[in-house]
Amino acid sequence: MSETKDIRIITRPTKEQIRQAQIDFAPRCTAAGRVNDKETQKMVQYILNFARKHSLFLLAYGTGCGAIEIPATLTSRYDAERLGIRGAATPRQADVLMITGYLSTKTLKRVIRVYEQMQDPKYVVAFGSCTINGGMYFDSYNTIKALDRYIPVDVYIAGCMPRPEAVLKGFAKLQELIQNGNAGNGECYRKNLDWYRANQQKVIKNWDFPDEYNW
Amino acid sequence: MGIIYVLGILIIGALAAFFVDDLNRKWTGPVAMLAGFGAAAAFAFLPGGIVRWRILGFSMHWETDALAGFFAWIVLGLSALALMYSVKYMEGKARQGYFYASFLTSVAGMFGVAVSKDLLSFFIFWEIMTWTSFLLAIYNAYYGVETKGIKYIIFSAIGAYAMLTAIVLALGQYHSLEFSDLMAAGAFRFSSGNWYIPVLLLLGFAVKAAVLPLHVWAPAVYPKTPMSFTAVFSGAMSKMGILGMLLILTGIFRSATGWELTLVRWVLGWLGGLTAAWATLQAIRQNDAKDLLAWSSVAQLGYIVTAVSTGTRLGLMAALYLALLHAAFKGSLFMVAGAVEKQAGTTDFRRISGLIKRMPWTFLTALIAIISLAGIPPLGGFVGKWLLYESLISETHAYFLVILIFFASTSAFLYSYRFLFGLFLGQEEEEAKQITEVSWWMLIPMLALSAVSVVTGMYPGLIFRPAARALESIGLPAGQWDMSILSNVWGNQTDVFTVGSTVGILFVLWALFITFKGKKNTRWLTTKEISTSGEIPAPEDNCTFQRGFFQPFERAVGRLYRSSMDQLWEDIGAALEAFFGFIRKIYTGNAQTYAMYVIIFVVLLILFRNYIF
Amino acid sequence: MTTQDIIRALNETFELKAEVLHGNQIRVSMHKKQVAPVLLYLKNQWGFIHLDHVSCVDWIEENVFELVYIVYRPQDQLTVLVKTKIHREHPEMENMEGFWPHMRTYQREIREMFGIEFPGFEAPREFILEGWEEIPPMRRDFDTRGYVKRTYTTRPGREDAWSVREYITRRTGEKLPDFARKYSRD
Amino acid sequence: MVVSPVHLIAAPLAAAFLIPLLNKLYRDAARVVPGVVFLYNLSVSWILVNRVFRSGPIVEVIAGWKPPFGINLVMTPFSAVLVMLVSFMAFVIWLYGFRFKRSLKGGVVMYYEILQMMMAAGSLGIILTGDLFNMFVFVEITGITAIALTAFYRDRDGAEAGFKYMLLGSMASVFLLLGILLIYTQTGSLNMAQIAERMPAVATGVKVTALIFLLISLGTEAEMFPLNGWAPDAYSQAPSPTSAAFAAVLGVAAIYALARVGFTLYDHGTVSGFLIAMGFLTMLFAEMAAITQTNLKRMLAYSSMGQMGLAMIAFGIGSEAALFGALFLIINHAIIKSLLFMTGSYFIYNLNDKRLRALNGIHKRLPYVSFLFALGALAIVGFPPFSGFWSKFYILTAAGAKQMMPLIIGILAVTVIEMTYYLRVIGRIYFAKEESEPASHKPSIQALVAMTSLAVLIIVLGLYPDLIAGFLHRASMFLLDKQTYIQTVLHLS
Amino acid sequence: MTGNWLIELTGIVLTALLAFTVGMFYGGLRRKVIARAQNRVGPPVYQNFLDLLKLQGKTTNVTHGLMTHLAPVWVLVAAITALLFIPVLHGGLWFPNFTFKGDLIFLLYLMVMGSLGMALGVGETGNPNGAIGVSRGLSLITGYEIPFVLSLVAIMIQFHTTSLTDLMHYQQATGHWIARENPFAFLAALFSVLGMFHYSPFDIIGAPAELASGPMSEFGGKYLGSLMTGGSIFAFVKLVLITDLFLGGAGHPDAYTGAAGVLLGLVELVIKTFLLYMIPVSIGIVMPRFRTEQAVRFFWRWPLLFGALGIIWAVFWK
Repeated sequence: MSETKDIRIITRPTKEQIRQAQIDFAPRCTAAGRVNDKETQKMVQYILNFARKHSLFLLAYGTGCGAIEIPATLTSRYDAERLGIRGAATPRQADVLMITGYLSTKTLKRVIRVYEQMQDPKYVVAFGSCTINGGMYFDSYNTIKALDRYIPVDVYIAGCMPRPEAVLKGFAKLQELIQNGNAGNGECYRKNLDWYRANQQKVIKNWDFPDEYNW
Repeated sequence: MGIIYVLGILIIGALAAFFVDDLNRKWTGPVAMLAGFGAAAAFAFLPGGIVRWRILGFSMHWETDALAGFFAWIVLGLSALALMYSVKYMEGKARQGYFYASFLTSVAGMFGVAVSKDLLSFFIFWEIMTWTSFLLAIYNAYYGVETKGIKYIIFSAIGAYAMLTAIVLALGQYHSLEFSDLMAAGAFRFSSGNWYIPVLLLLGFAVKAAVLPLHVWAPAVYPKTPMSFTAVFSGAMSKMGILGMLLILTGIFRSATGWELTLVRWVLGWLGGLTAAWATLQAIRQNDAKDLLAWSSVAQLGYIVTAVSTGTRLGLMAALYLALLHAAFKGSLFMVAGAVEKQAGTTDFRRISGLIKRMPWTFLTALIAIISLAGIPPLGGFVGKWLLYESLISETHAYFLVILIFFASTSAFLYSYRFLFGLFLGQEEEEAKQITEVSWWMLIPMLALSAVSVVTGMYPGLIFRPAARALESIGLPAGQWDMSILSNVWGNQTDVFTVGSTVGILFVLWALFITFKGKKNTRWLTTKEISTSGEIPAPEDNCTFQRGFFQPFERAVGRLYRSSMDQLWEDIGAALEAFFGFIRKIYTGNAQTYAMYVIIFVVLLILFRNYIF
Repeated sequence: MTTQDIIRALNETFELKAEVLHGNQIRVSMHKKQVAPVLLYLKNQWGFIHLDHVSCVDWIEENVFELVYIVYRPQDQLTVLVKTKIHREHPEMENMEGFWPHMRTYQREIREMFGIEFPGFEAPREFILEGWEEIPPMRRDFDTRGYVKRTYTTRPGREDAWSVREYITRRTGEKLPDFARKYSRD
Repeated sequence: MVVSPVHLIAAPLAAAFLIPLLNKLYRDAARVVPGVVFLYNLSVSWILVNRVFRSGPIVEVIAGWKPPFGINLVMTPFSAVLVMLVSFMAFVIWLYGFRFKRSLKGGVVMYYEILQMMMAAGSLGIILTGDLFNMFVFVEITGITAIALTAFYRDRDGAEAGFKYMLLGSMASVFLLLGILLIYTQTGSLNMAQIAERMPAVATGVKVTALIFLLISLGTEAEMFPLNGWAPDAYSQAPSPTSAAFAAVLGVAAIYALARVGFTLYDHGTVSGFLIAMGFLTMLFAEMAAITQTNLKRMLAYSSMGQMGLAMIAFGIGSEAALFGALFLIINHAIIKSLLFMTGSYFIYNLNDKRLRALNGIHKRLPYVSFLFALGALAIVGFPPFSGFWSKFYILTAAGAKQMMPLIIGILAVTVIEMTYYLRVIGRIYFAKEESEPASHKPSIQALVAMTSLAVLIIVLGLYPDLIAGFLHRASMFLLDKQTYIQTVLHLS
Repeated sequence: MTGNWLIELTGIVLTALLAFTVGMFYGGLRRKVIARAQNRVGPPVYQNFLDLLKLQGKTTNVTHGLMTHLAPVWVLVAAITALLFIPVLHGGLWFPNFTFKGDLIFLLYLMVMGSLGMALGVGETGNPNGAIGVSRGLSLITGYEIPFVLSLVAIMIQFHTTSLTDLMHYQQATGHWIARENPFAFLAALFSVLGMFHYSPFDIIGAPAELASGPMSEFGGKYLGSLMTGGSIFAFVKLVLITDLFLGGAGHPDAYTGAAGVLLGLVELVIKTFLLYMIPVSIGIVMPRFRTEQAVRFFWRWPLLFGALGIIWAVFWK
């Protein structure tokens, strides 16, 4: 109870501090797999990235309230399919993992599993405040507070909940990242697996993942 | 004299196996196997010749013409391989001497049926093969003795005695039992006044060939018999019924037209088609590999019966071709079931799955055999299907029958897949991890039989030519046959060699492509690591979809599944038993009653003496 | 069959103090030993065939858990709240999974979230939480905030969020009572 | 020493009377003497059979009275075959019964052997005699001994069975006597040849009445439906060798007598329909009763009745082929059914339980006996290549020659029933779960020899029926040839 | 067969490429059409190429065993082999490939090969959704194959041939489409086409919401890409088959030859197949999904009746 008294003095960090803290928060890899030194392969990479950015198979993991925004995004009114975004049924086929809202620790386990089962290059779009900093569940004993501690996130879409327009904006950002070769952190996840595993194990109490990382 | 040698080798082998078993159990199987291969070798290398002898005033005539040779090869070849398979399959089982003695005697019976050229020796060998197979059918059946085995023998007896009735009637009428004499006298024609002779004979053959209302014994008995014999049981013995039909119907076929031919085509053809369809529907709902194969055998025999009933060039060729090929692939499939049973202890789909990694060679055999069974092009089974359809469409104009057959054969995909999936695919059981591949003694026969399907897929002419000779030998239309080009009466052709090579080349190319593209980054997972909903299956969980596999299909078929031919026969059997029990009460065990019977009998006799004497 | 009849019947049969809460809601409190007979009585004699809910409240100040069994009669939309209080030390309640099938769910939840034991109740212990090692999280003496701090990494920039309650009390000028302060999350 | 048919009857009779004396001299005489006598009979019949087939029928005159006046014995090829069979079977059954007899006390053995020998003598007498009244006497001898043997165990069931047998047997005797009386009043003769000669002159009414009486009485002995109520009890209660003897000795004699009456005294055409119908009914009801039995010996007894029915059908068809089949069937039946009774008795002896259920899995304890039983069962149902097939096939052929399709189908349908219950028993023996305790009684050497020789016969006759086909053809032709019989007997010189 | 293996090989490659391109574009068009019907803009027409490129460009792939590994190969081989035995244009205009070496019954069986091979691969993954999808798919085959066979048998007996080229020759020579000569058979075949394309209301196999795309659920990356390729070629195969059988095929060697003829023929082919393709597509837009047994029973009712009528028509056709 002693520390509670200290917290009453409220100090707002500066934006610069926040940005610095966020950069230190999770490991960020340069998108190593996609920048090739060979000049001849750059064209190939460009074409592939073009295809990738226009063909995003979306695995919407409807964890929280945000799941309701996905149908709106995909159907006639906002028509995400014109950007090449369409639903995928299983992680094996999907390119984008979309986490829509808060994640309880029990669900986190499944999400990690799903993420690991997706094929490279794979992207994660986190959706809503809850995935960024816990949102309204900031002090819940059973939801995680920051998704990128557990799996690498490419794009955060802020809001509670973000409207479909915001979602589309997020996807546009993702496409931009893909074209530049800055998205898709599967490689990074694999490289920093120990760090991620440590974080995951801290939260997930009954840890029964296979020892080896399965693709 | 080859016939005598073959029979002699088989009988001596049977006796030897019976007695060797008492001396040293280890040698029983090899001795029997030697006898099996010895018989095949004797048949291959010694001239078959003609054997005639007289017994009790009846002449017996055995001859190895081309037809007999064709069927004898089915019998001897399959049996030799099955015996080789038995050596390890039966290892550690009780009563091996009994098993092998019955097996070899049964083979002798089948061989005898194949070479018999008169009805009496045909019948004698037929009966020998029947009761020996009965002894084998009840080998495993600790609980089924009173029901399943008896069902078999009752149906066999009905068939055999129908034959016997026909034989004695024919003997009384024509004073000869030689096929050639009877054929010449027109004994097998429906128009001959003795129309019941061919009908009764066909009834007898129909039982063995498991044609529709008389098929119930086959699904009951095949799964209960040791698998190494079931291979022969289904592969070779049922073909004897086909041989009989062929022999009987020859006279009608030769006459080319006429109402008799139409009758045969309609009745027998539709019976065959209905058998195929019904048995296929039944096979789809089975949950045990052995039951499934048993029903599948019935269905395949239905095709062959339909093919025989056409009596045309393509149809008869289809019958003989399918007879041989069915022996090959169904033989290997039953062997596969036996191998799985031996290694895993059960063939129940609901209790095992995912054996492909444990028994890859067995799976390969099963795959080839199943593809052949389903009639998918590059393998041999397709050729048989092609011949059958072309015959029905272009030669006999049985348009709706062909649809029925096609329905059966399309539905056959369902159980074909179920067999492979149920045993070999799906997630691996944790306790199945220690299952190993069977020994080469069992694999070699299985693979050899599968090889038949592969080779005939490219070169069906290898079977066409002996089959055509066989048909010519009894004066049926055979025609010219190319090595790999099939052609129907309208001149349309299918070149199976081109098909096979195209498929083969493309397959290899694409397989190489898909293997070497991104080979480094391709990871091979276990079947436990499936993607659904992110849950990690516990090691003891098995997610394989095995129960009610074709439930939607069953619902679509609906009411048809509720009726059961088996139940009908069982009801009849129960009613008869009750009736016998009632009749038995005549013998009351009471002396007064018996005395009363005597008095009443006397009185009746005296009263009606003028009518009686 | 009216509300009064039920109240009278309950009062007479079990010597309870039943009362009308709202128009069609009856509240009745009793000793925990009486809960099972009363529920059965309501279910069988009065047609309360549906169990609406079982809820639990942690009255940490009184050192009791209050269990509320809400049963419902569909004919006239009548609800009875059967309340009982059990001691917080070694809390135990009678296992009533046989009364309604879905009683299992509520009991599992209450057992997991409050640690109330139901002797003879053999459902799996893990329900919503996985691998939980602390005291049951819905108890008010569970230090949620401490737990969150220990377990989760929070993104920087939301430190102020921790003192929301403090802000509220300050703004409204309320004073937190002592007992509340004692178990407050701050 | 010159042998004659008389020896065949006289030797066992004499021995039967002498046994009590001999037993005083040598304690085990009762065990040994019958064997010697039967062996003697066997050799005599062998010589006689050869003589008959070489040089025609033998007519033996007793005490110098020539036919038709005296008692005479006639040995035609037909009776010769049966004499041979009965002698052989009697010997084999004695051999088999050796062990059985050892379990009895000395005095009892003596009675048993006396009865057994008298039954054999009576049966041989029925087959050999040419005199109708003489036949009655022999029938009585056989009947009385058989009744005594049925009740041999002197327990309640045995007594009941014996009583039933006695009741029906005595009624049969009465009718036989009545028939003989009627015939005698009309023809004035008891010699069968002479009766046959004079029969056409007799008024039809009387003739038919006499025939009915004869058929009733002989039908009772030959287990014709519905006169065969005695048979199941008698077969199942008699000592085991006796059961075999009932099938192999008594049945043979009875069916012979029936055939003799039908074919010689009367015209075959008169009785043809009756025999076929009654034979079929016998067979049908017997097999239907057999399939519901739970007792092994009763099942075998009903099966015997079925076989007798089939033989009657064959005699009813009456063509040469049918008679051949009938003879073959009688031989087969004697051999196979004896084998079945012998092996079955061993099961019962070991299990102390006559029920079929007790047989479950017995092959582990009595492998050889089980094997023989299975062999016998397969043979009697008529599976090739065993001998049973040929007799059935020949009878069916005969029916087929006359285009009797319903009959053929009927016979075969009944055979399906027969097959069912026999194969069920085989299934029980070999494949059912074992329930009972280990065996205590292995078969004795003598029994093994007896059973094995029968089994060998089954297989040999099955594989090479031509071994006896010649004899049977001659015998069946002679039975049909009534005139030759009359001439041979009456104009002996 | 022209005898020159180089030309033959070129023909095979070109035919496959044609089928691939057209099939992929049809897939894109379908998506576009569905989008327009739903008042959406929809993806570009070339969207399927992008999807395929992306799938082939995946840097990691997983498989569950040899059968799974080879499952796309089965599909592709079946599709291309079937393609090689079907005449694309009327005689002489396009490479004949193996069109004279296989007849309709052979084609009928060949077309099942891919599905069965795929089913085996799906089975090995151990994914229950896949197995359920296979079960449904096989059940559906028993449904739509029957009317299809009925219609094939009808035209076989009507024209006394089982060869596709013969049928095309007939239509070319007389100028009468078989769809006119035997309308019932055409109708039955059309119903089967609905089933063959697995679009609504017969999309029970891969039903995404029920089965997580069913048989496909374990395939990703290059495997899914190959399956997509095979599926596209196969769609073209089915369309060309029906066009050749009933709609007179494409190309007029009597009127035009050379490059212009080929071009015109291809245009005609594309128009015909596209119109044909729009039938299942447009029905799929408006229809909800059948249950499996409903789907199978649907085919066992009206289409079966039409097929039977087709046969009767053929028997009495003069």
